[in-house]
Amino acid sequence: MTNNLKVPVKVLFFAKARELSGRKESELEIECSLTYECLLDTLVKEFSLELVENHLILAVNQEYKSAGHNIVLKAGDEIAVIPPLSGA
Amino acid sequence: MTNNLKVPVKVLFFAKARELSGRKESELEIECSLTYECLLDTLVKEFSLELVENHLILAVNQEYKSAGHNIVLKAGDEIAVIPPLSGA
Amino acid sequence: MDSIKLTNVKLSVEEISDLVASPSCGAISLFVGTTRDNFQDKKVVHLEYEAYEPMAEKALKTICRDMREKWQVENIALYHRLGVVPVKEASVVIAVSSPHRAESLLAVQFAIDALKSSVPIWKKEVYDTDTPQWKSNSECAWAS
Amino acid sequence: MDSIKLTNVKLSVEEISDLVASPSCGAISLFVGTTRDNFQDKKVVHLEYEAYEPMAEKALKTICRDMREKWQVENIALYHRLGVVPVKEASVVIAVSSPHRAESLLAVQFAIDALKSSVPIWKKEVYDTDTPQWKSNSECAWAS
Repeated sequence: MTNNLKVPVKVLFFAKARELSGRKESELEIECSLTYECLLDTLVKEFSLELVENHLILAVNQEYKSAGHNIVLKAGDEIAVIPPLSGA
Repeated sequence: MTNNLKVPVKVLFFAKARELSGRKESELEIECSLTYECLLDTLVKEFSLELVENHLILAVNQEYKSAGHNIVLKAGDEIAVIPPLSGA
Repeated sequence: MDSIKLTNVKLSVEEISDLVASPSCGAISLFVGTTRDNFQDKKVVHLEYEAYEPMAEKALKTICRDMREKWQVENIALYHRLGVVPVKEASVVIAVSSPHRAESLLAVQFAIDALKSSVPIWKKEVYDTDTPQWKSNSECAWAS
Repeated sequence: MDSIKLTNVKLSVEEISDLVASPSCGAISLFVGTTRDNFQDKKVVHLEYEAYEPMAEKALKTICRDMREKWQVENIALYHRLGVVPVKEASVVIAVSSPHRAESLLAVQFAIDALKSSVPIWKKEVYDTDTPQWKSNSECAWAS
Protein backbone atom coordinates (compact mmCIF):
# COMPACT_ATOMS: atom_id res chain seq x y z
CA MET A 1 0.00 0.00 0.00
CA THR A 2 1.95 3.02 -1.23
CA ASN A 3 -0.48 5.28 0.64
CA ASN A 4 0.98 4.11 3.86
CA LEU A 5 4.55 4.98 2.97
CA LYS A 6 5.74 7.49 5.53
CA VAL A 7 8.32 10.24 5.05
CA PRO A 8 10.07 12.44 7.59
CA VAL A 9 9.06 16.13 7.36
CA LYS A 10 9.85 19.25 9.30
CA VAL A 11 6.95 21.12 10.95
CA LEU A 12 7.22 24.81 11.86
CA PHE A 13 4.96 26.63 14.33
CA PHE A 14 4.28 30.33 14.60
CA ALA A 15 2.55 32.74 16.95
CA LYS A 16 -0.31 31.14 18.89
CA ALA A 17 0.39 27.74 17.29
CA ARG A 18 3.98 27.97 18.53
CA GLU A 19 2.76 28.72 22.03
CA LEU A 20 0.20 25.88 22.02
CA SER A 21 2.61 23.31 20.64
CA GLY A 22 5.33 24.50 22.98
CA ARG A 23 7.94 24.47 20.23
CA LYS A 24 9.18 26.36 17.18
CA GLU A 25 9.70 23.27 15.08
CA SER A 26 9.47 19.52 15.13
CA GLU A 27 10.15 16.44 13.01
CA LEU A 28 7.34 14.08 12.07
CA GLU A 29 6.87 10.87 10.06
CA ILE A 30 3.77 11.22 7.92
CA GLU A 31 2.03 9.61 4.93
CA CYS A 32 3.54 10.82 1.70
CA SER A 33 0.12 11.36 0.11
CA LEU A 34 -2.89 12.55 2.02
CA THR A 35 -5.70 15.09 1.91
CA TYR A 36 -5.22 18.60 3.28
CA GLU A 37 -7.85 17.82 5.93
CA CYS A 38 -6.06 14.67 7.00
CA LEU A 39 -2.73 16.47 7.26
CA LEU A 40 -4.27 19.28 9.30
CA ASP A 41 -6.05 16.81 11.57
CA THR A 42 -2.84 14.87 12.18
CA LEU A 43 -0.91 18.01 13.09
CA VAL A 44 -3.69 19.32 15.35
CA LYS A 45 -3.80 16.06 17.33
CA GLU A 46 -0.05 15.54 17.42
CA PHE A 47 0.75 19.08 18.57
CA SER A 48 -2.27 20.07 20.69
CA LEU A 49 -3.60 22.73 18.33
CA GLU A 50 -7.30 22.06 18.98
CA LEU A 51 -7.86 25.56 20.34
CA VAL A 52 -7.01 27.17 16.98
CA GLU A 53 -7.73 24.39 14.49
CA ASN A 54 -10.50 26.33 12.73
CA HIS A 55 -8.20 29.29 12.17
CA LEU A 56 -5.12 27.71 10.71
CA ILE A 57 -3.77 27.33 7.26
CA LEU A 58 -0.89 25.09 6.24
CA ALA A 59 1.98 25.94 3.98
CA VAL A 60 4.19 23.31 2.37
CA ASN A 61 7.65 24.47 1.30
CA GLN A 62 6.52 28.07 1.76
CA GLU A 63 3.39 27.81 -0.35
CA TYR A 64 -0.08 28.16 1.11
CA LYS A 65 -2.20 25.03 0.65
CA SER A 66 -5.96 24.90 0.78
CA ALA A 67 -8.71 22.56 1.88
CA GLY A 68 -10.05 20.01 -0.60
CA HIS A 69 -6.71 19.23 -2.19
CA ASN A 70 -4.40 16.27 -1.96
CA ILE A 71 -0.96 16.91 -0.54
CA VAL A 72 2.07 14.98 -1.74
CA LEU A 73 5.06 15.06 0.58
CA LYS A 74 8.64 13.95 0.23
CA ALA A 75 11.35 13.51 2.84
CA GLY A 76 12.60 16.84 4.21
CA ASP A 77 9.57 18.89 3.17
CA GLU A 78 8.81 21.89 5.36
CA ILE A 79 5.25 22.19 6.65
CA ALA A 80 4.29 25.44 8.41
CA VAL A 81 1.30 25.85 10.72
CA ILE A 82 0.06 29.35 10.03
CA PRO A 83 -2.40 31.16 12.33
CA PRO A 84 -4.31 34.22 11.06
CA LEU A 85 -1.83 36.82 9.80
CA SER A 86 -1.38 40.05 11.71
CA GLY A 87 1.54 41.81 10.12
CA ALA A 88 1.84 45.59 9.65
CA MET B 1 -21.17 110.03 -9.84
CA THR B 2 -20.15 107.77 -6.98
CA ASN B 3 -19.09 105.15 -9.52
CA ASN B 4 -16.19 107.31 -10.47
CA LEU B 5 -14.82 107.60 -6.97
CA LYS B 6 -11.31 106.24 -7.02
CA VAL B 7 -9.46 104.58 -4.18
CA PRO B 8 -5.79 103.69 -3.80
CA VAL B 9 -5.15 99.93 -3.77
CA LYS B 10 -2.08 97.76 -3.64
CA VAL B 11 -1.50 95.32 -6.54
CA LEU B 12 0.69 92.22 -6.14
CA PHE B 13 2.21 90.23 -9.01
CA PHE B 14 3.42 86.65 -8.99
CA ALA B 15 5.33 84.29 -11.24
CA LYS B 16 4.91 85.10 -14.95
CA ALA B 17 2.75 88.13 -14.12
CA ARG B 18 5.55 89.46 -11.93
CA GLU B 19 8.03 89.03 -14.75
CA LEU B 20 5.76 90.69 -17.36
CA SER B 21 4.90 93.66 -15.15
CA GLY B 22 8.50 93.97 -14.08
CA ARG B 23 7.59 94.40 -10.43
CA LYS B 24 6.44 92.54 -7.32
CA GLU B 25 3.91 95.15 -6.30
CA SER B 26 2.48 98.49 -7.25
CA GLU B 27 0.02 101.14 -6.08
CA LEU B 28 -2.97 102.08 -8.24
CA GLU B 29 -5.95 104.45 -8.08
CA ILE B 30 -9.02 102.60 -9.25
CA GLU B 31 -12.83 102.84 -9.23
CA CYS B 32 -14.24 101.67 -5.93
CA SER B 33 -16.96 99.64 -7.63
CA LEU B 34 -16.48 97.84 -10.91
CA THR B 35 -17.00 94.49 -12.61
CA TYR B 36 -14.42 91.73 -12.33
CA GLU B 37 -13.87 92.01 -16.08
CA CYS B 38 -13.28 95.74 -15.89
CA LEU B 39 -10.81 95.34 -13.03
CA LEU B 40 -8.92 92.62 -14.89
CA ASP B 41 -8.87 94.68 -18.08
CA THR B 42 -7.53 97.73 -16.24
CA LEU B 43 -4.73 95.74 -14.65
CA VAL B 44 -3.80 93.96 -17.88
CA LYS B 45 -3.47 97.30 -19.74
CA GLU B 46 -1.74 99.14 -16.90
CA PHE B 47 0.83 96.44 -16.23
CA SER B 48 1.40 94.85 -19.68
CA LEU B 49 -0.16 91.48 -18.87
CA GLU B 50 -1.68 90.89 -22.33
CA LEU B 51 0.40 87.75 -22.89
CA VAL B 52 -1.29 85.95 -19.98
CA GLU B 53 -4.63 87.73 -19.65
CA ASN B 54 -6.68 84.63 -20.48
CA HIS B 55 -4.94 82.65 -17.76
CA LEU B 56 -5.17 84.92 -14.76
CA ILE B 57 -7.41 85.07 -11.79
CA LEU B 58 -7.63 87.97 -9.34
CA ALA B 59 -7.74 87.78 -5.59
CA VAL B 60 -8.89 90.66 -3.40
CA ASN B 61 -7.64 90.64 0.16
CA GLN B 62 -6.52 87.03 -0.28
CA GLU B 63 -9.82 85.73 -1.64
CA TYR B 64 -10.21 84.47 -5.17
CA LYS B 65 -12.75 86.45 -7.21
CA SER B 66 -14.51 85.24 -10.30
CA ALA B 67 -15.82 86.58 -13.57
CA GLY B 68 -19.35 87.95 -13.72
CA HIS B 69 -19.28 89.54 -10.28
CA ASN B 70 -19.04 93.11 -9.13
CA ILE B 71 -16.01 94.06 -7.09
CA VAL B 72 -16.19 96.68 -4.35
CA LEU B 73 -12.86 98.13 -3.28
CA LYS B 74 -11.79 100.37 -0.45
CA ALA B 75 -8.56 102.24 0.14
CA GLY B 76 -5.67 99.94 1.02
CA ASP B 77 -7.22 96.78 -0.43
CA GLU B 78 -4.77 94.20 -1.72
CA ILE B 79 -5.35 92.88 -5.23
CA ALA B 80 -3.25 89.94 -6.38
CA VAL B 81 -2.72 88.94 -10.00
CA ILE B 82 -2.62 85.15 -9.94
CA PRO B 83 -1.32 83.08 -12.87
CA PRO B 84 -2.15 79.36 -13.08
CA LEU B 85 -1.03 77.63 -9.88
CA SER B 86 1.87 75.21 -10.00
CA GLY B 87 2.61 74.36 -6.41
CA ALA B 88 3.76 70.93 -5.16
CA MET C 1 -2.99 69.43 15.37
CA ASP C 2 -2.47 71.14 12.01
CA SER C 3 1.10 72.05 11.07
CA ILE C 4 1.51 74.31 8.08
CA LYS C 5 4.82 75.62 6.83
CA LEU C 6 6.28 77.47 3.87
CA THR C 7 10.04 77.40 4.17
CA ASN C 8 13.29 77.92 2.28
CA VAL C 9 14.93 75.13 4.24
CA LYS C 10 15.29 71.52 3.02
CA LEU C 11 12.35 69.38 4.13
CA SER C 12 12.93 66.37 6.37
CA VAL C 13 10.48 63.52 5.84
CA GLU C 14 11.50 61.99 9.18
CA GLU C 15 10.88 65.17 11.12
CA ILE C 16 7.47 65.69 9.56
CA SER C 17 6.53 62.04 10.07
CA ASP C 18 7.54 62.27 13.74
CA LEU C 19 5.59 65.50 14.07
CA VAL C 20 2.29 63.85 13.10
CA ALA C 21 2.93 60.54 14.92
CA SER C 22 0.50 59.98 17.75
CA PRO C 23 0.28 57.24 20.37
CA SER C 24 -3.43 56.87 19.59
CA CYS C 25 -2.80 56.33 15.86
CA GLY C 26 -1.81 53.21 13.96
CA ALA C 27 -1.19 54.87 10.62
CA ILE C 28 0.76 57.69 9.03
CA SER C 29 0.41 58.31 5.32
CA LEU C 30 2.78 60.63 3.51
CA PHE C 31 3.20 62.14 0.11
CA VAL C 32 6.52 63.62 -0.96
CA GLY C 33 6.72 65.65 -4.16
CA THR C 34 10.24 65.64 -5.57
CA THR C 35 11.95 67.50 -8.38
CA ARG C 36 12.24 65.49 -11.59
CA ASP C 37 15.36 65.80 -13.72
CA ASN C 38 13.47 66.01 -16.97
CA PHE C 39 10.47 67.55 -18.69
CA GLN C 40 9.71 66.15 -22.12
CA ASP C 41 13.16 66.23 -23.71
CA LYS C 42 14.61 68.98 -21.55
CA LYS C 43 17.04 68.44 -18.72
CA VAL C 44 15.81 70.14 -15.55
CA VAL C 45 18.55 71.71 -13.42
CA HIS C 46 16.35 72.81 -10.53
CA LEU C 47 12.96 74.29 -9.69
CA GLU C 48 12.23 77.71 -8.25
CA TYR C 49 9.14 78.19 -6.12
CA GLU C 50 7.41 81.36 -5.01
CA ALA C 51 4.23 81.85 -3.02
CA TYR C 52 1.71 84.50 -2.13
CA GLU C 53 2.57 83.56 1.40
CA PRO C 54 -0.27 84.82 3.61
CA MET C 55 -2.89 83.62 1.14
CA ALA C 56 -1.10 80.28 0.65
CA GLU C 57 -1.14 79.71 4.40
CA LYS C 58 -4.86 80.46 4.52
CA ALA C 59 -5.47 78.05 1.63
CA LEU C 60 -3.46 75.32 3.39
CA LYS C 61 -5.52 75.85 6.56
CA THR C 62 -8.68 75.49 4.49
CA ILE C 63 -7.39 72.15 3.18
CA CYS C 64 -6.82 70.98 6.77
CA ARG C 65 -10.35 71.99 7.71
CA ASP C 66 -11.82 70.19 4.67
CA MET C 67 -9.83 67.03 5.47
CA ARG C 68 -11.15 67.01 9.02
CA GLU C 69 -14.71 67.39 7.75
CA LYS C 70 -14.29 64.33 5.54
CA TRP C 71 -12.15 61.95 7.60
CA GLN C 72 -11.29 61.17 11.16
CA VAL C 73 -7.64 62.12 11.17
CA GLU C 74 -5.45 63.05 14.10
CA ASN C 75 -2.53 65.24 13.01
CA ILE C 76 -1.90 66.92 9.67
CA ALA C 77 1.31 68.47 8.34
CA LEU C 78 1.40 70.40 5.07
CA TYR C 79 4.92 71.63 4.29
CA HIS C 80 5.94 73.34 1.06
CA ARG C 81 9.44 74.45 0.27
CA LEU C 82 10.08 77.78 -1.50
CA GLY C 83 13.06 79.12 -3.44
CA VAL C 84 15.43 76.81 -5.30
CA VAL C 85 14.76 73.06 -4.99
CA PRO C 86 17.44 70.83 -6.57
CA VAL C 87 16.63 67.63 -8.46
CA LYS C 88 15.49 64.71 -6.23
CA GLU C 89 14.80 66.96 -3.23
CA ALA C 90 11.31 67.43 -1.80
CA SER C 91 9.23 70.48 -2.68
CA VAL C 92 6.22 69.30 -0.70
CA VAL C 93 5.62 66.89 2.16
CA ILE C 94 2.11 65.99 3.28
CA ALA C 95 1.73 63.79 6.36
CA VAL C 96 -1.44 62.64 8.08
CA SER C 97 -1.91 60.35 11.07
CA SER C 98 -5.13 58.47 11.78
CA PRO C 99 -6.25 55.71 14.12
CA HIS C 100 -6.87 53.42 11.10
CA ARG C 101 -5.13 53.51 7.75
CA ALA C 102 -7.95 54.12 5.27
CA GLU C 103 -8.55 57.66 6.54
CA SER C 104 -4.99 58.91 6.29
CA LEU C 105 -4.44 57.31 2.87
CA LEU C 106 -7.52 59.02 1.43
CA ALA C 107 -6.81 62.29 3.23
CA VAL C 108 -3.29 62.54 1.79
CA GLN C 109 -4.58 61.96 -1.71
CA PHE C 110 -7.20 64.65 -1.22
CA ALA C 111 -4.63 67.07 0.21
CA ILE C 112 -2.21 66.86 -2.68
CA ASP C 113 -5.02 67.32 -5.22
CA ALA C 114 -6.42 70.28 -3.24
CA LEU C 115 -2.98 71.83 -2.84
CA LYS C 116 -2.37 71.73 -6.56
CA SER C 117 -5.72 73.26 -7.42
CA SER C 118 -6.08 75.96 -4.74
CA VAL C 119 -2.86 77.11 -3.06
CA PRO C 120 -1.16 80.18 -4.61
CA ILE C 121 2.32 78.76 -5.15
CA TRP C 122 4.21 78.82 -8.44
CA LYS C 123 7.03 76.80 -9.87
CA LYS C 124 9.54 77.77 -12.55
CA GLU C 125 11.43 74.96 -14.22
CA VAL C 126 15.03 75.87 -14.99
CA TYR C 127 16.65 73.82 -17.77
CA ASP C 128 20.28 73.35 -18.74
CA THR C 129 19.96 75.04 -22.16
CA ASP C 130 16.31 76.06 -22.83
CA THR C 131 14.58 79.16 -21.44
CA PRO C 132 13.14 78.68 -17.94
CA GLN C 133 9.41 78.06 -17.92
CA TRP C 134 6.56 78.76 -15.48
CA LYS C 135 4.52 75.61 -15.02
CA SER C 136 0.80 75.23 -14.49
CA ASN C 137 -1.06 72.45 -12.73
CA SER C 138 -3.75 70.68 -14.73
CA GLU C 139 -5.75 70.73 -11.47
CA CYS C 140 -5.91 74.54 -11.57
CA ALA C 141 -9.23 75.77 -12.97
CA TRP C 142 -7.76 78.71 -14.90
CA ALA C 143 -4.74 76.87 -16.28
CA SER C 144 -6.21 76.40 -19.74
CA MET D 1 14.45 48.48 -7.74
CA ASP D 2 12.65 46.45 -5.09
CA SER D 3 13.96 46.72 -1.52
CA ILE D 4 12.56 44.22 0.94
CA LYS D 5 13.62 43.97 4.55
CA LEU D 6 12.63 42.21 7.76
CA THR D 7 14.67 43.70 10.57
CA ASN D 8 14.93 44.01 14.34
CA VAL D 9 16.29 47.53 14.00
CA LYS D 10 14.21 50.72 14.30
CA LEU D 11 12.89 51.84 10.90
CA SER D 12 13.91 55.23 9.51
CA VAL D 13 11.28 56.89 7.30
CA GLU D 14 13.90 59.28 5.91
CA GLU D 15 16.28 56.53 4.93
CA ILE D 16 13.56 54.53 3.20
CA SER D 17 12.21 57.62 1.46
CA ASP D 18 15.73 58.48 0.22
CA LEU D 19 16.18 54.89 -0.90
CA VAL D 20 13.22 55.04 -3.31
CA ALA D 21 13.81 58.64 -4.46
CA SER D 22 14.69 58.83 -8.13
CA PRO D 23 15.69 61.77 -10.33
CA SER D 24 13.15 60.63 -12.92
CA CYS D 25 10.28 60.63 -10.39
CA GLY D 26 8.12 63.47 -9.11
CA ALA D 27 6.35 61.54 -6.39
CA ILE D 28 7.05 59.35 -3.39
CA SER D 29 4.13 57.94 -1.43
CA LEU D 30 4.67 56.33 1.94
CA PHE D 31 2.67 54.44 4.51
CA VAL D 32 3.97 54.06 8.04
CA GLY D 33 2.22 51.66 10.41
CA THR D 34 2.81 52.67 14.03
CA THR D 35 2.05 51.02 17.37
CA ARG D 36 -1.09 52.36 19.05
CA ASP D 37 -1.16 52.78 22.81
CA ASN D 38 -4.61 51.28 23.18
CA PHE D 39 -6.87 48.47 22.06
CA GLN D 40 -10.47 48.82 23.14
CA ASP D 41 -10.05 49.67 26.84
CA LYS D 42 -6.64 48.09 27.27
CA LYS D 43 -3.39 50.00 27.51
CA VAL D 44 -0.85 48.62 25.04
CA VAL D 45 2.73 48.58 26.32
CA HIS D 46 4.35 47.34 23.11
CA LEU D 47 3.90 44.93 20.21
CA GLU D 48 5.93 41.82 19.47
CA TYR D 49 6.31 40.67 15.88
CA GLU D 50 7.48 37.38 14.49
CA ALA D 51 7.71 36.16 10.90
CA TYR D 52 8.13 33.01 8.89
CA GLU D 53 11.05 34.86 7.37
CA PRO D 54 11.89 33.11 4.09
CA MET D 55 8.21 32.79 3.18
CA ALA D 56 7.49 36.40 4.24
CA GLU D 57 10.27 37.62 1.97
CA LYS D 58 8.83 35.63 -0.92
CA ALA D 59 5.37 37.07 -0.23
CA LEU D 60 6.78 40.60 -0.16
CA LYS D 61 8.49 40.01 -3.51
CA THR D 62 5.18 38.80 -4.93
CA ILE D 63 3.57 42.07 -3.79
CA CYS D 64 6.29 44.04 -5.61
CA ARG D 65 5.70 42.03 -8.77
CA ASP D 66 1.92 42.56 -8.55
CA MET D 67 2.40 46.32 -8.02
CA ARG D 68 4.57 46.56 -11.11
CA GLU D 69 1.99 44.69 -13.15
CA LYS D 70 -0.68 47.21 -12.14
CA TRP D 71 1.15 50.55 -12.06
CA GLN D 72 4.13 52.27 -13.57
CA VAL D 73 6.25 52.71 -10.47
CA GLU D 74 9.99 53.21 -10.21
CA ASN D 75 11.31 52.02 -6.82
CA ILE D 76 9.55 50.06 -4.10
CA ALA D 77 10.60 49.56 -0.49
CA LEU D 78 8.71 47.17 1.81
CA TYR D 79 10.23 47.17 5.30
CA HIS D 80 8.76 45.34 8.29
CA ARG D 81 10.23 45.43 11.77
CA LEU D 82 10.30 42.27 13.90
CA GLY D 83 10.67 41.75 17.65
CA VAL D 84 9.51 44.36 20.15
CA VAL D 85 8.09 47.59 18.72
CA PRO D 86 7.33 50.29 21.33
CA VAL D 87 4.30 52.58 21.18
CA LYS D 88 4.49 55.27 18.43
CA GLU D 89 7.35 53.54 16.59
CA ALA D 90 6.97 52.13 13.08
CA SER D 91 6.36 48.42 12.51
CA VAL D 92 6.04 48.81 8.76
CA VAL D 93 7.18 51.36 6.18
CA ILE D 94 6.05 51.13 2.57
CA ALA D 95 7.54 53.59 0.09
CA VAL D 96 6.98 53.85 -3.66
CA SER D 97 8.30 56.35 -6.17
CA SER D 98 6.65 57.05 -9.50
CA PRO D 99 7.00 59.63 -12.29
CA HIS D 100 3.48 60.91 -11.48
CA ARG D 101 1.69 60.80 -8.16
CA ALA D 102 -1.46 58.76 -8.89
CA GLU D 103 0.53 55.56 -9.40
CA SER D 104 2.50 55.65 -6.17
CA LEU D 105 -0.54 56.64 -4.09
CA LEU D 106 -2.57 53.70 -5.41
CA ALA D 107 0.37 51.31 -5.24
CA VAL D 108 1.02 52.07 -1.56
CA GLN D 109 -2.62 51.46 -0.70
CA PHE D 110 -2.53 48.15 -2.57
CA ALA D 111 0.72 47.12 -0.87
CA ILE D 112 -0.48 47.63 2.68
CA ASP D 113 -3.71 45.71 1.97
CA ALA D 114 -1.76 42.89 0.29
CA LEU D 115 0.79 42.78 3.09
CA LYS D 116 -1.93 42.37 5.71
CA SER D 117 -3.69 39.61 3.81
CA SER D 118 -0.77 37.54 2.51
CA VAL D 119 2.55 37.95 4.35
CA PRO D 120 3.23 35.45 7.18
CA ILE D 121 3.97 37.89 9.99
CA TRP D 122 2.28 37.88 13.40
CA LYS D 123 1.78 40.46 16.07
CA LYS D 124 1.21 39.97 19.77
CA GLU D 125 -0.20 42.89 21.71
CA VAL D 126 1.24 43.22 25.19
CA TYR D 127 -0.91 45.13 27.69
CA ASP D 128 -0.10 46.68 31.04
CA THR D 129 -2.36 44.36 33.06
CA ASP D 130 -4.30 42.00 30.73
CA THR D 131 -2.92 38.82 29.15
CA PRO D 132 -1.01 39.39 25.90
CA GLN D 133 -3.02 38.65 22.79
CA TRP D 134 -2.20 37.43 19.28
CA LYS D 135 -3.95 39.67 16.79
CA SER D 136 -5.47 38.79 13.44
CA ASN D 137 -5.97 40.99 10.40
CA SER D 138 -9.50 41.25 9.08
CA GLU D 139 -7.84 41.12 5.61
CA CYS D 140 -6.64 37.56 6.29
CA ALA D 141 -8.93 34.97 4.67
CA TRP D 142 -8.71 32.45 7.51
CA ALA D 143 -9.00 34.94 10.36
CA SER D 144 -12.63 34.19 11.09
